[in-house]
Amino acid sequence: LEMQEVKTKHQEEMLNATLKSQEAERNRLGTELHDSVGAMLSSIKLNLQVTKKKEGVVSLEPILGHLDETISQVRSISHQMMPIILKKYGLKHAVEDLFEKISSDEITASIIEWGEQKLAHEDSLMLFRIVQELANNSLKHANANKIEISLTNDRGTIHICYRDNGVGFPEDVLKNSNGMGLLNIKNRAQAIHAGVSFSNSDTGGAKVDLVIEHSID
Amino acid sequence: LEMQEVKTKHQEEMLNATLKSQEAERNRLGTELHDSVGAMLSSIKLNLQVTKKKEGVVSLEPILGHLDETISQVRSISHQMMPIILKKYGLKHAVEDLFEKISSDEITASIIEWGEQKLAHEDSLMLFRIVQELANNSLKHANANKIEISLTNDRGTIHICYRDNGVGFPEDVLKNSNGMGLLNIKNRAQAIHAGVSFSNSDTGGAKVDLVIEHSID
Amino acid sequence: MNQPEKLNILVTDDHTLFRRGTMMLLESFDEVGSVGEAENGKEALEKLEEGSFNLLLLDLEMPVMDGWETAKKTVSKYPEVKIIMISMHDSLQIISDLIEIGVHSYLLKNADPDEVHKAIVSVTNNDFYYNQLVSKAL
Ligand SMILES: Nc1ncnc2c1ncn2[C@@H]1O[C@H](COP(=O)(O)OP(=O)(O)OP(=O)(O)O)[C@@H](O)[C@H]1O
Ligand SMILES: Nc1ncnc2c1ncn2[C@@H]1O[C@H](COP(=O)(O)OP(=O)(O)OP(=O)(O)O)[C@@H](O)[C@H]1O
Ligand SMILES: [K+]
Ligand SMILES: [Mg+2]
Ligand SMILES: [Mg+2]
Ligand SMILES: [Mg+2]
Repeated sequence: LEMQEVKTKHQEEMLNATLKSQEAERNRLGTELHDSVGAMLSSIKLNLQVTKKKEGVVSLEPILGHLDETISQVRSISHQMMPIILKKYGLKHAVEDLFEKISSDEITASIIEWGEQKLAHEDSLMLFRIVQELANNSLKHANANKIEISLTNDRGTIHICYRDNGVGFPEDVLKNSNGMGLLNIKNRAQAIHAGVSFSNSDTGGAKVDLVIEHSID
Repeated sequence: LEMQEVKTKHQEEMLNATLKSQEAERNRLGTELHDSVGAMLSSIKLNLQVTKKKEGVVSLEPILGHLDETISQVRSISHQMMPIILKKYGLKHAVEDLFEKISSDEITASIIEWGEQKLAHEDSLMLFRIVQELANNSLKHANANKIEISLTNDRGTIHICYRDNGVGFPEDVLKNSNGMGLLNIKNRAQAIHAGVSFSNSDTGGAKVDLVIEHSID
Repeated sequence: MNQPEKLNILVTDDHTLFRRGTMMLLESFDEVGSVGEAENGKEALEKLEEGSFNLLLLDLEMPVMDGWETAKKTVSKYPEVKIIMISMHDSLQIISDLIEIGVHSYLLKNADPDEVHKAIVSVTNNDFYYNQLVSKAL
């Protein structure tokens, strides 16, 4: 009985964490939209109006530049919210796309193996959200210059292995991972009945393993 | 033991529903941003480029009009995500603002009583999300022309009563409310330890009661 | 008759592009003398201290010190300075709150140049400029 009670309590905490992080995301994206996209658009309008009043030849170039910037902001926010590639082309391509976006002079993210899999869209979506947060974390905390991911399929059991070559998870995080990001990962894993474990690899660097048994195949 | 198991199972379902509805919201807002705001911006850009090439006096009016429309869209999406009024002025004013926005020739939404309360910001936010969904539902399903809400405080126990004068909840919904919207309401209520009940009032029309005991006061 | 004094306006907004655009617009008006800029409320109050500005165009959401606090401080320290809010927010609650604080007008960021012009003239001559939005909020 006690164990069940603990479980219920735990579930309650998970739910609270999810609701909280949803609000945090709304706040983050809403603020970006409002303050950044909204203000840019207002500026563009203002600049156009001022331009309109000017006599002689005026250049629309700067305004077009600002418009371009705004368009890419909107695109980036909407892609974060709705990974259209995932829907259209599946998990592998969505991860590829994400890795392309985060790769830079400082860090290379790559898929080193990707076996056959036929995950349901909902499962892919949850896994993609998990990889998104893992990649965010590597960029934010790891000080790594390499991120790697692999997916293998052993007779219907799917194993995803994510790792970076950074400083690794701190001891206390491994013991008691209470950050919102890691909690969210656990929630999402649980929702699709996937096992998840956090560790550091022998060579240092964070390592996260996900196992989904009996995936439709 | 069995009861606890049922409870755990129930919690699991709640968590799944929350994750699902978060993705549904991302999808809805992301699509709106992408298809609507993004498309508008691209067409504004195109128009500007054409304008640039034209000789003599050209009218920027249509472009300015499109910009205005896009700005309002961005404003409305961002306000849905991040109710700044709630943060700055509290629940009552946020509900007032929401009711103002949804009131029209067809429907009047009003606060008929609002007692003293000092809810924590997190609780107010969850309650506001609940009222948002209730109002959405009244607009979508009720065919009502009146929405009313009241908040009373009886020695620290807060009672919020929401009702419309529409067709009322269908029987099967009252028995087994499995819609995503209503599930979300239950989740949020649970997260802040509020009781929630759905019913139809004597005069017909949906009625939702929320009770929060021992609120900080 | 005396030539009316030119208006010296301080534009306060954290969004550089918008601030510069607004400044360009203001400079094109005949009534306007000089136009200054500030990135946030704190900077605005420092510039108001110089005493040369008679009108403040003020954004709502800014880091360091936001428009609410800046408006309050300006009203009490520099009562002779007229304040026009210029914001993305169209909520009546926010507008009436700011009018209560003592600002003289409230414009949306996508207001037409004509309206901006009307507002600065009207606020200078009549102490207020009520557009549709403000009237609705009151
Ligand atoms: N790849 C990583 N390398 C090293 N440390 C990490 C890595 N990922 C996470 N951590 C550590 O784990 C902690 C918890 O991560 P988590 O994602 O839960 O929170 P966060 O990233 O700090 O905040 P949030 O995700 O809510 O923005 C981090 O603060 C960091 O100390
Ligand atoms: N105010 C109301 N009046 C009458 N029926 C209602 C009202 N609110 C909800 N319902 C009924 O309850 C059902 C469940 O509502 P719920 O909010 O869970 O789902 P939905 O509104 O249909 O979809 P979603 O909220 O996911 O967009 C509705 O489909 C509708 O039949
Ligand atoms: K001038
Ligand atoms: Mg994180
Ligand atoms: Mg609904
Ligand atoms: Mg600002």
